[in-house]
Amino acid sequence: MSQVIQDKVIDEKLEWSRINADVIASMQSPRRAYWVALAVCIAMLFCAVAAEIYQYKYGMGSAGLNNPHMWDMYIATFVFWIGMSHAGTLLSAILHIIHAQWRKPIYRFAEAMTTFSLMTAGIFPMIHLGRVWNLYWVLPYVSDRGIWPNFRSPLVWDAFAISTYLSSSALFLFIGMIPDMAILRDHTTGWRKKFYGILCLGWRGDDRQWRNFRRTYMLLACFLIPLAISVHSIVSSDFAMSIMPGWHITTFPPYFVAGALYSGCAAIMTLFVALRYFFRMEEYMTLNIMEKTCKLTFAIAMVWTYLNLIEFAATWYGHNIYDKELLIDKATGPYAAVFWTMIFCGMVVPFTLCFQKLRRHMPSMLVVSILLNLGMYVERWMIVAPTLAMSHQPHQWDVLWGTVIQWAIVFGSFGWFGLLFLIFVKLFPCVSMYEVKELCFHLKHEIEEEEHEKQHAAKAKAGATAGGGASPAGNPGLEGA
Amino acid sequence: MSNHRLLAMFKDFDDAFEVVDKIKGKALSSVEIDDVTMMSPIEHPDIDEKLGDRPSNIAYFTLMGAIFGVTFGFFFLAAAQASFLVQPQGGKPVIALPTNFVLMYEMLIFFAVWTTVITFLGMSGLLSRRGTLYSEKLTVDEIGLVVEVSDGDLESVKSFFKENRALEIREEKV
Amino acid sequence: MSLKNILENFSYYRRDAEAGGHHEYEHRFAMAIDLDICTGCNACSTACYAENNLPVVGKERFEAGQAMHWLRVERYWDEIEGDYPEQGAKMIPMMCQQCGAATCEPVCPVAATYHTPDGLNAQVYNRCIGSRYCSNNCPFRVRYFNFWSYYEDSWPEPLRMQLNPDLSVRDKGVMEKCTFCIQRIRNAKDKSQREERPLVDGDIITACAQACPTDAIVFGDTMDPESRVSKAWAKHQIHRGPVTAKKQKADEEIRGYRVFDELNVDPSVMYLERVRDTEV
Amino acid sequence: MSVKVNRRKFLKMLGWGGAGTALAGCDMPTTVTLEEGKEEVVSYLMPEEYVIPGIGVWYASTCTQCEAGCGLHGRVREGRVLKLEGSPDSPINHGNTCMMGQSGVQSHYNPDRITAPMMRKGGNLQAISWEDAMAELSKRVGPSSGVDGKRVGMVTGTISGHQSVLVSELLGQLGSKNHYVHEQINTSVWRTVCRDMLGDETPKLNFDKARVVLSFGADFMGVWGSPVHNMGEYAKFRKGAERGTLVQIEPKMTMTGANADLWLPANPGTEGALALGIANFIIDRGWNLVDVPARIRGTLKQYDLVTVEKVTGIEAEKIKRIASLLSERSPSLVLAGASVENQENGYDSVAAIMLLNLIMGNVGNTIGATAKFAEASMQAKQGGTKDLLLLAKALSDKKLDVLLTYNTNPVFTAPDVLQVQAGLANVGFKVAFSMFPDETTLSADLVLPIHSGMEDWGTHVAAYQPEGAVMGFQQPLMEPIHKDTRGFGDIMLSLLKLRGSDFAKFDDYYSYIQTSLLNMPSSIVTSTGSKEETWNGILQNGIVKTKGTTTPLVPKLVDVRYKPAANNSEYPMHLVPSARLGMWDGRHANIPWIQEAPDQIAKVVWGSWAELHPKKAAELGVKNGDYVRVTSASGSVETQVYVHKGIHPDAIAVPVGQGHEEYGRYAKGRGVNPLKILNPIMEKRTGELATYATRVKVTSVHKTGRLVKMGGSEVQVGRKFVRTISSSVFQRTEKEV
Amino acid sequence: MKIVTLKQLVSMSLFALAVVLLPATSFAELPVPSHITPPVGEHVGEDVPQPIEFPHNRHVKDMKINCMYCHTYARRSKVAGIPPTSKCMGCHKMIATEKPRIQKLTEYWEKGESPRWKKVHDVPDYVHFTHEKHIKKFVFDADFPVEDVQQVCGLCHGEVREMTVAEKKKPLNMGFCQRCHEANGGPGDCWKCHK
Repeated sequence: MSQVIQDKVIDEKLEWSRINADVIASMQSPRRAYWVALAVCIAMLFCAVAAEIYQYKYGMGSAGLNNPHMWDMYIATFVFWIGMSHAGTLLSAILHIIHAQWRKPIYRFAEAMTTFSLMTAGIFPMIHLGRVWNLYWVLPYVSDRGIWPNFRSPLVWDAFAISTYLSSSALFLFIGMIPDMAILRDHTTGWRKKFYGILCLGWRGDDRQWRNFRRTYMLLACFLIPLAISVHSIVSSDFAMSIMPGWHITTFPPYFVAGALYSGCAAIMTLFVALRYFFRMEEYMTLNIMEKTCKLTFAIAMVWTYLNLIEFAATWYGHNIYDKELLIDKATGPYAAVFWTMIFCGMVVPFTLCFQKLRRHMPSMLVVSILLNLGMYVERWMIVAPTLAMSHQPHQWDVLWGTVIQWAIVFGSFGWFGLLFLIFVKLFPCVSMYEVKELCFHLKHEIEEEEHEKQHAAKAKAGATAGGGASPAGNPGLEGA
Repeated sequence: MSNHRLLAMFKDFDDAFEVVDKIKGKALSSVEIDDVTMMSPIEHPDIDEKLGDRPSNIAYFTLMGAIFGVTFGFFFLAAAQASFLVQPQGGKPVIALPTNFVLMYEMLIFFAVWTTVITFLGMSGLLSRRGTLYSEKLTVDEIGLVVEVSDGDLESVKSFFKENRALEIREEKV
Repeated sequence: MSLKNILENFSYYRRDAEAGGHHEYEHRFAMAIDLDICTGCNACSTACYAENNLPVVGKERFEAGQAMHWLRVERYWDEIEGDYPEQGAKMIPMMCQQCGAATCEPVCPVAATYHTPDGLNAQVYNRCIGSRYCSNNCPFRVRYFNFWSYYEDSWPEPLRMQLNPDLSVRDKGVMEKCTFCIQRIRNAKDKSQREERPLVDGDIITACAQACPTDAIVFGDTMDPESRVSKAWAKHQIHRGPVTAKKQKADEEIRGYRVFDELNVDPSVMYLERVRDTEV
Repeated sequence: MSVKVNRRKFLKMLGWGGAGTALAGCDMPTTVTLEEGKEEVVSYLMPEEYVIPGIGVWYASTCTQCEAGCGLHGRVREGRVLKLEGSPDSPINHGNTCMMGQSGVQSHYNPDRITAPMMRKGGNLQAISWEDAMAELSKRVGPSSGVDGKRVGMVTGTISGHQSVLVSELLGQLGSKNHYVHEQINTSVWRTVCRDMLGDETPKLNFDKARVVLSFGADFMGVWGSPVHNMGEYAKFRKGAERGTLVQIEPKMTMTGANADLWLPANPGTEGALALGIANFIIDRGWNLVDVPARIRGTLKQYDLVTVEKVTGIEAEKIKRIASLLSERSPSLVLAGASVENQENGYDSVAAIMLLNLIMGNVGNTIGATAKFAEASMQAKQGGTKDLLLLAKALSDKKLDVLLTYNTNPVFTAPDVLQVQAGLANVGFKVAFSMFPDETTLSADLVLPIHSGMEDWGTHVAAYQPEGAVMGFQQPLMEPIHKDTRGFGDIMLSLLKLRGSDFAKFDDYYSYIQTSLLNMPSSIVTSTGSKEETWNGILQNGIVKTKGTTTPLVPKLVDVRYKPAANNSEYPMHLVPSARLGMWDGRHANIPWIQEAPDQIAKVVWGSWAELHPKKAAELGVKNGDYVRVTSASGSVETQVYVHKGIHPDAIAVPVGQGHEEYGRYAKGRGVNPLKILNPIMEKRTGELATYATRVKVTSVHKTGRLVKMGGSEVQVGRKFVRTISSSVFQRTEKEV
Repeated sequence: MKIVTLKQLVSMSLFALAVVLLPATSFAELPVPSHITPPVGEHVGEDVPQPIEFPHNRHVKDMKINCMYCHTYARRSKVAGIPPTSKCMGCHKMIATEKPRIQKLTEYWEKGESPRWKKVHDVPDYVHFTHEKHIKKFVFDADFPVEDVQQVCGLCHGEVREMTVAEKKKPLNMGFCQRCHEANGGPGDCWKCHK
């Protein structure tokens, strides 16, 4: 079999009308597991809401925070969700720019994941604020009191970066969905028809629209990539701009970006398996796509591993005593178990992705991807907590494991994300229909072309054989010797 | 003057492109290639080649948005900092350039993205009224070709359509 | 107009700490704490509780690490091989060091902490939104956060009547820290203005310095060359500003030092090394 | 304005809103709604010229938190006392305060103060009116009560000044000689030795003249004598032309020990042997500045280095070094404190220690005479634990019908074996004059709530008078917070008036002390100016300087019959019921600031703990936070362990002050009281309770918890927060410039 | 260095707005002292019933008593202070003793109690405001005639001479203070006013 056929990510012979029908059907009647997942998410969210109400009423002390641990899991979780949001951009923008066709069936949910994990992430700084009712003070607005936010603070950068990223990625997601909205408008009934009729903004699919669409989509993709990188660099600045050991590290921005892409890819793998099952998407989310995702994840995992080791090495060779002792404490101190979990899940587990059999085995991939995510979560925690626990001032050393309130909120954030995501995939096609059509169209042509060439080559070969033993490219003399 | 609009539906792109080629080749008096609009469920890569050079100017607006964002960013921040008297912090200057660069960068992207999107909505005729010449099959797998013609060329265009296996032809008066 | 302002005063707005800062300091309050005569008796800390409306948090919250002692007397043991700490314990009163180039200031998202013309590290309680970044970025860990509404149960009637009306009682969600007794500074300034005379050394004394049974804490203005604290700083060869080659001590054996001077934060508290007679 | 006008009138509190009282500074939501007409403003009725709302006024007074008698300045604003500072005029504290003095306001504003008289009815204390209370009192101790004066007793803490006069008068009137003065934290043995060997109970200790201070367990900066004064002197001792060297020998590191240049734990109870060993070595080398009679020489001979090393556990090399230090850097000052005094052999050990002062010629040099207040009846009556034993005996022997208690809490401090609580049942009528519902107060039949030190008038003559004989003057800093409390002096006066006396002419205690102070004979004060001026001067200074009487010291060597404590195999460990500045004997346990203030050494808050040496902890298999049971022959307590090296391996220190069964919300039911398990061992020569002589065994109870203490790391991990240089460098860089 | 900024633009526009929105008042207003740029802002106060309905108008307008005669602490302390009852009684032992309000006051005096006045003008607890400094700057240091002090007081307290019991006429919020501080060169340091 040829390379194209062997690698083909989708059956090119899919009827276009079937693509429409399948995707629409999936939105209307998912498997029961979907509803179970939805219920679980709501329950999780409920825990978090209850915990947050308590915390709001009584103060941050209920989260168990204390003098050295002014930040803890909330910020770690914030970084985790921000990180996860990078996968959508990666799959959709970067792979779009480099024309990787296989992204097409799965980029939609990855982008949705971006938006929703950003929405989850954005909540955490609020939950974590002591006086959240004054949150708007972070925004630059003209006030007769003559006061402004402090633009020097990385937290204000965060506010700028997150709002830019959230609006841009939401727009990117929306723009990319317009042609699909038109499909849904044309092929659904009832409220859905009206709903999509509004959202498709009057898309007809004429050449002018397609042309501008392509241009816009490309421009947005181009902006989204540096934006995504800047967002996570800025999040890393929350730490890197400080003076604390274990935070004030030059490699933090790229390290964070790599970590973000890593956790994002891992999350895509998880959701890939889940959606494929929930919505019976086996034909669209094919194993070949999974394989490619796995390979990409592996590559990024290695980048992250490298940067992580570089960070350790830099700390070690930098010989700043505070940093160095902290590193030793991380590996041997009270957080050692967590630290080694991070090393195992982040650096060792990805090697399972080298095995094709495992890559094509969905349950294994579910487990692996969850392990990778766990590794990435504890990585964030390992950034935030040990520095606070063992910073410059030994008198204030303390180890914190958080209270029920804190855990409930962190746990519930997964429910919140899941809820948003599950509602999204129920309302909007999680597979981009028009792009799958494009994919089939191009694939068909490539295969035709290839077959054409093959026939051509076969003919030429036949001709050459018929024409005698003379080989124009060969060097019989040498070969004979 | 063109006073008719015709919509023809085709099974695949090749049929539609043949019609376009014919319209280009025959040089009908009232039909220019610019009068032809092609509607499709996906974007065919050769569409530009076939329909001729139809520019899209979104990028210029994006550039404008970006430039505005970065300049506004700097002056907005600097003005706020210079008028906010409680800025002596950590021994840093009042107008702190490194931080402003970071925020300018964000504002560049913010404004660029929004201008791009707004321009896109305007330029591609979204949010405007749809003509009646539309078929729901366009979002399945059929290709539509809309041609604006005058009375004289109406029949010849129709015949092109039929010759090229048009599945359906609709017509409306302008 | 703003534009004009920016352009005309650009260089002024660009002055940083190394260039002398954009501040025209009126005072630079500082301390000198002699660890040789500091006995670690805790009078300063209690005086601070009394002066600054510090809440008593109770056992459970103390255990959770949520105590609010702006001034804490840290006690360290020697890392020794022998059976006994023959040179006693090491005590150090640790409060906000009012750093000249404070790391807590630039990270506050709402500018609730900033540097005053008195050289103090101000915390504006009612501006604080509780992001707690400042505390995270403080190498001395001397910023305390109101994790709970402490005022609700710290001062049952009639204890409440003891509260000092010269400063706020803080509610939950607000960061707070040692202010070098800003209310005393303010009162002393008001008094000197009322009496139409300049502020002199000794007009202001912080609660801790006033209580100290051994007078180990000396408080004053380093801009006043005649003040006791200026003289102590000069005698012990500690200079304001980040440590540069020029500003290094000429004699390393002179006792003055600032904690974490190597971090270049320019603390306003000079400690004098503890002395032990090693010959006995 | 006439002197006679009761000044309290002007101290009326302003309303809360009076002048910008800050409460709950940052309430949510942030949009502060300042509703009009919600807060009240109350104006003064008739203010003094100098009282301005919004500006604090300082009044002078005297601290009543312990017996040292420090001068205070109280900041009063809008009629409320806000802050206490030391009075710079006071020769005792020179403007400084300790944490107890600082917490005076919390004692005064304490939420658990008794607000009304209470009477035991049907087994329970019930609130009654003052009229009823006074009627009851009159019924029981009045002339018509038929009470036998000899069967009336009074227990107080250290008492002085006019209060003391009134108490003596009252007891005299009744014909009682049973005045028990009980102080758990005392220097009784030291005082006795000083009396015997120097001729003065409270000689002046000139720390500033000493080049070396050798302290055997005297926590002079913490709970020994006059701590604030001593700390001031200590600073001078360190800052003098030559930095003084402090050597501390004690079983458990106290705050003073923490500041020592050399800290050593001798085997508990053998400090006397160590002192004798040092003396022997000095005399052997001929370093002594004063000759020693042959008989004493003979005793000393037994204490050669080898023996002493064996007995005390202190290396011979170290003993030599201490001895040579005393001789090289004379004059020195040698002190003895609780851990030495309160042993069975306390007197002899202290005498042995005092011997060092004598042979090194310190007497008259670093130890001088003090001025005594000329009027003996107003001098401080100092107490100890001897009176506690006497009281316990009187109680069990049913020798008392009426017992008055004031300013002391014997039910809390007495060991269980003395059965004070049970003995009180034998007393027909018990009256407690108290601010707080502590153990003793709640055992009483009649509880009379008294004013706090910030509400009452008073005079205090400190026991230790370092600079001339002064009387501390205490004036109210504000109106009484509770309307149903009365001054102790006022109650005493009305009791005295029951039988009619010279005191009938005084309306109240205020007029009594005012008249008394203004009419002091010229032998006591030199009065200048009018009475009004004098009185204003007293009000302003908070101090009355008097002509004291000074008698020179007469050093006298006494025979030392020192005998080390015997070993005890069943109870191998020594219990150290340590006290600290702040908690004192437990009287401040209900002050939240004191509870929250960490112990100076262990840094533990809000509870009890037991200090153990790492060696011992390893033997027992316990670590920080684990619970151990400390058992003596008289009982046991269970508490958490704090392990550190600042303690003798054979000693376990359990701090005194916690373990209240009553008292207020902050103290009650918190921690354990080591005093309860003390064995009834007496110091042989003085009859004091030997509180440090109890032997215990320690067992792990295999339970663990988190020790609530301040501080994460116990060491600096090389971070150089506290840097140390050697004295010689210091001498070179700072003293010789 | 003259800084005209966004902030001032805003305050100017607010001022303009206030001018437009202000109802045209016909009665003679207090003149604004020429050396002060007045603070801008209006507030509609509530009626606060007081224990004694003290007629400010009678004392200020009719009797021409200086503000600082009664509020004597204003120039010496941060609070202006409610006059002590002894001050009231100084006059009212003789004057107008038959009036019910005065009788009520006398009743208080004889009982030895102070009336419990309701606070009308207040700043939040975290604000340090001092009357003393404002009076020093705008009256004594500016050589402003002390007898006209009500013009200065009126900038923040409104036309008290027209009121019986005091009514809040100015917002007394941070914007109000801030604009005046900028216009009159008051301190811009947070800790000058926040505690």
